[in-house]
Amino acid sequence: MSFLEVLYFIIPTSIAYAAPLILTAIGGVFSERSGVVNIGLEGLMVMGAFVGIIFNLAYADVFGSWTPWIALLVAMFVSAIFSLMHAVASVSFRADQVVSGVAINMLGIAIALFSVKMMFDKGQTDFIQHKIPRVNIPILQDLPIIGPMFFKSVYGTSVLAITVAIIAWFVIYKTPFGLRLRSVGEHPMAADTMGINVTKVRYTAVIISGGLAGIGGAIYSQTMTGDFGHATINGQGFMALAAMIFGKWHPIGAMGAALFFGFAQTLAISAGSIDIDFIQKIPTVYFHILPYALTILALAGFIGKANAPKANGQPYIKGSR
Amino acid sequence: GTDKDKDKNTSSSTGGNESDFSIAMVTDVGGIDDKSFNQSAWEGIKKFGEDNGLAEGDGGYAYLQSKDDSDYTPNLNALTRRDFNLIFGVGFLMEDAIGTIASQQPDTHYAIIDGVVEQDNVASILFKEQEGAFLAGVAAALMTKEDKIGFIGGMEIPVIERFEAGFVAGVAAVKPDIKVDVKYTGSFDKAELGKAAAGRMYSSGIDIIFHAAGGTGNGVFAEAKERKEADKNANVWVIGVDSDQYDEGQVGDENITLTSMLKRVDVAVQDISKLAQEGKFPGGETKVYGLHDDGVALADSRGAIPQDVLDQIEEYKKKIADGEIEVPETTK
Amino acid sequence: MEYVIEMLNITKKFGNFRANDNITLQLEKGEIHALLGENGAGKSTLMNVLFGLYQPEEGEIRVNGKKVNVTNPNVANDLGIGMVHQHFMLVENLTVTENIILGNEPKKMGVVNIKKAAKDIEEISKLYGLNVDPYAKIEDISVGMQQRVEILKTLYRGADILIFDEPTASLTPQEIHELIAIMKKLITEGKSIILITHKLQEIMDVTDRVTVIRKGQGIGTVITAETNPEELATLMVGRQVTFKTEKIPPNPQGEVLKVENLVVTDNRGIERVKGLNLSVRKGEIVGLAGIDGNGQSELIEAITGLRKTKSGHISINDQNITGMKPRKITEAGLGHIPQDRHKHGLVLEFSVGYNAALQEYYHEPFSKNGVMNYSSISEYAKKIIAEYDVRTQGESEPVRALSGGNQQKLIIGREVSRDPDLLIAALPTRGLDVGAIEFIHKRLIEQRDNGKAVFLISFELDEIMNVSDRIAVIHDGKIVDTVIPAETSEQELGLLMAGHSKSDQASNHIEGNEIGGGHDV
Amino acid sequence: MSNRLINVLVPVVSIILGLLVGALVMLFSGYDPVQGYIALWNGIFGDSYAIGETIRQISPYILAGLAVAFAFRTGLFNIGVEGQLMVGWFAAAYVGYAFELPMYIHLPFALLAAALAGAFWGLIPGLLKATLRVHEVIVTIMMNYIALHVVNALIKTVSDGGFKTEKIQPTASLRSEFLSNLTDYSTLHYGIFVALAMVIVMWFILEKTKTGFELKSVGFNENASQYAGMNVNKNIVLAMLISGAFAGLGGAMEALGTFGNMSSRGGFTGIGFDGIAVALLGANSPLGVIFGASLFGSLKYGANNMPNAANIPLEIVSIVIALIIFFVASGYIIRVGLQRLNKKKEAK
Ligand SMILES: Nc1ncnc2c1ncn2[C@@H]1O[C@H](COP(=O)(O)OP(=O)(O)OP(=O)(O)O)[C@@H](O)[C@H]1O
Ligand SMILES: Nc1ncnc2c1ncn2[C@@H]1O[C@H](COP(=O)(O)OP(=O)(O)OP(=O)(O)O)[C@@H](O)[C@H]1O
Ligand SMILES: [Mg+2]
Ligand SMILES: [Mg+2]
Repeated sequence: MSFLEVLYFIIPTSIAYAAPLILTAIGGVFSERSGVVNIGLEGLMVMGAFVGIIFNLAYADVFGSWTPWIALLVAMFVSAIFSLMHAVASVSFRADQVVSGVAINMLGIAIALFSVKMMFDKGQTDFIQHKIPRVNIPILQDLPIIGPMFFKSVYGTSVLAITVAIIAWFVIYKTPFGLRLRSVGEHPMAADTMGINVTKVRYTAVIISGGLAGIGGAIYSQTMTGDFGHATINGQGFMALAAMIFGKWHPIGAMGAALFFGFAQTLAISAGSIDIDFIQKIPTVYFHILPYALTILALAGFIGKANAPKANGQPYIKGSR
Repeated sequence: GTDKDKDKNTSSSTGGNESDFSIAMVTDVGGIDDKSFNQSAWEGIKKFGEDNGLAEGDGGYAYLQSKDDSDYTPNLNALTRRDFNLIFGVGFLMEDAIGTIASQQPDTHYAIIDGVVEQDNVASILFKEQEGAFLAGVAAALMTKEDKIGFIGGMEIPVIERFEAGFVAGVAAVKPDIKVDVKYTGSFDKAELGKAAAGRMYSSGIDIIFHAAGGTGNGVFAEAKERKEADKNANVWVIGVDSDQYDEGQVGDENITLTSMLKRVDVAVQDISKLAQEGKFPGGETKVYGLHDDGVALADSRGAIPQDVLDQIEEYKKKIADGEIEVPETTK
Repeated sequence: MEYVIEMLNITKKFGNFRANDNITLQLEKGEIHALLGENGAGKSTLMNVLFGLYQPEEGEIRVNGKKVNVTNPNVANDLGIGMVHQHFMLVENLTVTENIILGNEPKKMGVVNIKKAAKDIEEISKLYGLNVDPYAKIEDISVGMQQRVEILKTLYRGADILIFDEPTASLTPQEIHELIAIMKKLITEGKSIILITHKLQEIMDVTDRVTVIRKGQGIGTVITAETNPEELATLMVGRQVTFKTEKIPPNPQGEVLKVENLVVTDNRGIERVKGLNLSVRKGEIVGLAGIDGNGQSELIEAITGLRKTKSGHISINDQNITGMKPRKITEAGLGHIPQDRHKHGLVLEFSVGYNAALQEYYHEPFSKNGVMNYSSISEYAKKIIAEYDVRTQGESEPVRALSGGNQQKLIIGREVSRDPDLLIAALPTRGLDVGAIEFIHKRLIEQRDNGKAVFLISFELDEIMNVSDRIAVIHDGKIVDTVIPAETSEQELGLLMAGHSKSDQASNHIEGNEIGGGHDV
Repeated sequence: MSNRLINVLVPVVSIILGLLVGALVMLFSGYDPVQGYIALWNGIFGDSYAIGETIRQISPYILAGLAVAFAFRTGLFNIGVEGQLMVGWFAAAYVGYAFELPMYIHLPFALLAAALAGAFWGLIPGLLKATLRVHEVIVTIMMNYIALHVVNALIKTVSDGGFKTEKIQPTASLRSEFLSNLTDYSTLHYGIFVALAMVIVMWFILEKTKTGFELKSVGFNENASQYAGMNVNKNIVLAMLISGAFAGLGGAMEALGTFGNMSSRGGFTGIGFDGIAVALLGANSPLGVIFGASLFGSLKYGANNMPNAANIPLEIVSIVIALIIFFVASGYIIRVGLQRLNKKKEAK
């Protein structure tokens, strides 16, 4: 492939890869900005991926080509409800937020697989007929260079992910809720003395993270696999967690980090097969680890350490200092 | 499923079997519905059970699923204690576990699929994946319009490399100047990587991809189907693996599955079970199933491959079966 | 006489410990009412009860004669009660405006209307003469500024009863000066104020009445005009307290600390110490007077090895310690009472004992070939607790549970017991009651009498004047002059601190006013 | 009610609650909870074999838990135990077969190799944190994937093209005829003693040594520790080293005990991730880790008997396990409840 062709392949693929991570990572941003650590993202994604497929299969003939989109909404809804468990445990029960997260992860996959067994009497669902399509954006797609890079055969969900990132930025930094969210995650007692209901804010944040992770999972299953099984979601939740930290708990940053992962992965996939002799000679393992090594290098290159929200992980207990 | 587990219980408790020969299997982490060799093995077991009027449960036929490699030994042990006459371990990862148990329990018969354990009460079952893959390669080479063909593998382990070797050889046999684009994704469960790899291959003009990558292969199908959806006469094909992956290929009323390379674990399982039942259990032997004994084969292409091509494939099949062509096991 | 606030027979328990034991406090409309008591006497607790952070076990609260039930800060806000907390309740990484409007933000179409908020805040701050930059981040502004933000928070919510919990503890004289002006202004605007402070002079200057509590119990309320600092001190401590700590004249020997042309930059790379020269001798206390932010922190951090020096030399006992690791410097004979006790002085989660050994744990008898000897540590801790009268359940109690006053005594005990040749004491009495202050001053002088060198950094001019034998005045990263307490006045110091050399003393009248607000620029 | 009593009561009550909810799940999905739990019980304690296997399963959990806990005590979140464990596994397996030495040298050597490998894998994030303040969570996550692929590649190389390493020499094995016979052919091995020894080691380091004092101090308050002349960066690196070493030994359990070699892995072992829960359930204390590991290990292993003996699908079993973990995690609310009761009593 020519260099441009490589770009025309790498860029859209990276974005497609990143979309689910972006949404999930931003979910994490909401949760942790409110002071609730959320390593349950993986489990929430699983739930979303599962619900997305199930709904898609069940209602394909009702909603036709709209099915995958409505499936995203349903997945969002269900995962949001599922995330309530994490909220109750870590906000109301003052459970250790990390353990609660681990439990969410175990529970998510277990419930999903069990339901699959019950419904299909086998280990994975059937294949959906209405996957999330790729579209060519009129006019823009004809632009030289950036046309094929960004506007030819793109997923609507990639656009959605980027839009959500921008909205999230707006909500967190421009609206009263965002202001309260940030204050609760930094100094809940101060927020409390200002008459803010810390518990309510944290619940909301966790539920939002559940919803976004749900969409993320549903996007993944409806673009990448087309069915749901035990291995559909494995590790994406943790990559999203990494993206969130990499992005310094900032929605746009998280998006950037996710895109970077996508880029690194795609690069590794393509690099291996460039028909240059010495590249062909490189053992494949180096290409397998390339994305992760790149990420570490990128981090090392970043000056200034990422500061987690001060109250992250600590349950708020009135009257204690 | 209240009723479902009722009949399970009844069947498991009361044997009521005509024959007093019972068989069971331990899956690897895949489970009996992994659309791959675990499933195929279980189908073989069920078939054998039904043919011999066995019921599922003790004294009939049964399986145990493993969550993790460390469950193999306990699971094999549990089935041994439930007095099954013949116990299959599915997957090369179970070699060691079978070895251990077999030496502890000399009176029970075991069989290992995809692996070799040299002990008198263990039968080892291997497959000549390369032979089936060779045919897949022939099919690809004859069907490609672009003279560009791809192979997407999971992890770089001997089994998968046999697929690659056979496939590449098959292609070369027909069109020596085609260089198969080979990509290992390093995992069996990363659909996004399979999809990206396939995307790259199709973009570079490749029109047929053979995958031996389990769940990662889902991504290959996803990519092909998307391209087909985007434009009906896109010329993209996938060759499935292990079981018939025709369903995966369905796009509206089109289908992008060219064919699938079947690995008939079920055949082998029934074969060994029969022998054991007749008291001819091949303990200590290693049985290798190939084209010759239908251990591997190509699935029905449902018309995707025209008759004349099928005929040529058939010729190669004969040559291999008769040993005229010796298919290599490794690319080196 | 009408009371805006009446707290009647309030009792607040923590576990079985009575932090407030049947205390009564009545606040008249338009008065400034002082609440006085030792560290840990129960002042903050009482105020937190009024503000709805704690629920009292007994007693009732009346606002304008009406019985109220202050279940949480919201209720307090609605009742027009605002509180400036002892430990600021500010979100560090938010802006001034964001902190102030938090909780009732002005909106425009669902979006926070920062512009409007900032305008309102500027108006209020004009009205009361609290000038702040509404767009500055909290973490970037001085403590004095932060305090104003706290005040603005209450005013923005239209509070007319204000509680100040130790507002002056962490302020420089100029800032205090302004705060007092502000409080007076508030009163003329019809507000009523409860003021907690350990500085009796302030009480005499601004308050109308004083309520004294001791060990959680109400001692009584006196009219300021009819009392005097000595009486107040006696009331709260329960014994006579001497203010002017008497001391024998110093006889300084050879130099211990020697700083030559020192240049130090802050984290942003800006020079804060600009070629500074300084020396502290055996048997003398040198006080460093200066306005906050003139390089004091950087100077100390450089001496203690916590910050790299850009150029220049530092030596202790003629041993060059420039660029050495903190521990090496400590071993060279340095003791350090850090400015921020919670951040730098203590590991709050550790027990009193562990903290007592925090500087010494690594050598015998506290540890031997890598193995700790905790019994000897608790022995040592017991000794310090006794000697320095640290009020605690015991050496195994977490330091977090000590009052700041006692936390401070612990640090001083730890550092002084090491008997260092040079003791650096940064704001050692911040937030402490007169009893504790007296105690600590005695200790510092003791050190000096034992022929040690003491370097005292403080914003309290009277402390500097009282305790030091020589006063070095720092301005803009340089020592502008060194004076003898007996031969100078707070006036003169003030001028020097503001950057005027002796020469232009003449025009001190105009300068006089300038000192007031001069320091924020 | 004494505090000690409460401390005991909390986990017990939590586990009971978890089991109850689990029972409901089984009921609603049409399975018999009584049967199920009997199967679970027998799966864990049923006979000597079960007990043997359960203990065998617990050993790596203890070490994984210690690894996570140790890092936490120094204020570091080591999600990389998974990767450190895998490199340890490989190192032990390699040394186990590649050398011919007398047992008293070979076995310790193999264990050491595992510890060192794990330590090295922990060192990298440690250094990055100390020198460049790179967040350890990301680096350790990435290191997990790198470990997975690197180990697989190494296995391929040392087994020239194969998929698993040779079996270790008996001189490097933790397996024991004695234990195996004692538990009627279970794979129980001496690893459990290694694990318990490490529990003591961790306790000793944290509670008795100067290093432990520094590590804890840095974990609580970096600034104050620095003021007190401690070398914060050194301690961060050290903490990750030790944490990694524990994880590496966890891998040795698999290499020298359970499996006797290492095969290419399609994915993670999961032990490392479970180690996070193990550590936190045990409040990051050495003894607590034993509790957490026992809970995890027994449930994980015993659960296998539920499909075997009661036809209950594994998926439900995992649901039940997850619920138990969940309730144990939420134990705080129970504690609060019990203590409230307490206070009331005292008040009267
Ligand atoms: N949250 C709490 N939990 C337990 N004990 C507390 C708590 N808050 C205060 N106390 C106890 O109540 C006593 C009074 O505390 P309070 O804050 O009222 O002291 P204070 O008068 O404000 O001291 P200072 O002058 O140092 O601020 C303290 O000695 C402390 O032991
Ligand atoms: N969680 C707690 N448990 C026990 N006592 C506490 C707790 N939080 C605060 N206290 C006590 O409450 C009292 C008031 O706390 P505070 O920090 O106001 O003391 P302080 O002397 O005013 O501190 P500072 O000198 O830093 O202002 C102190 O005695 C402190 O020990
Ligand atoms: Mg106070
Ligand atoms: Mg105080």
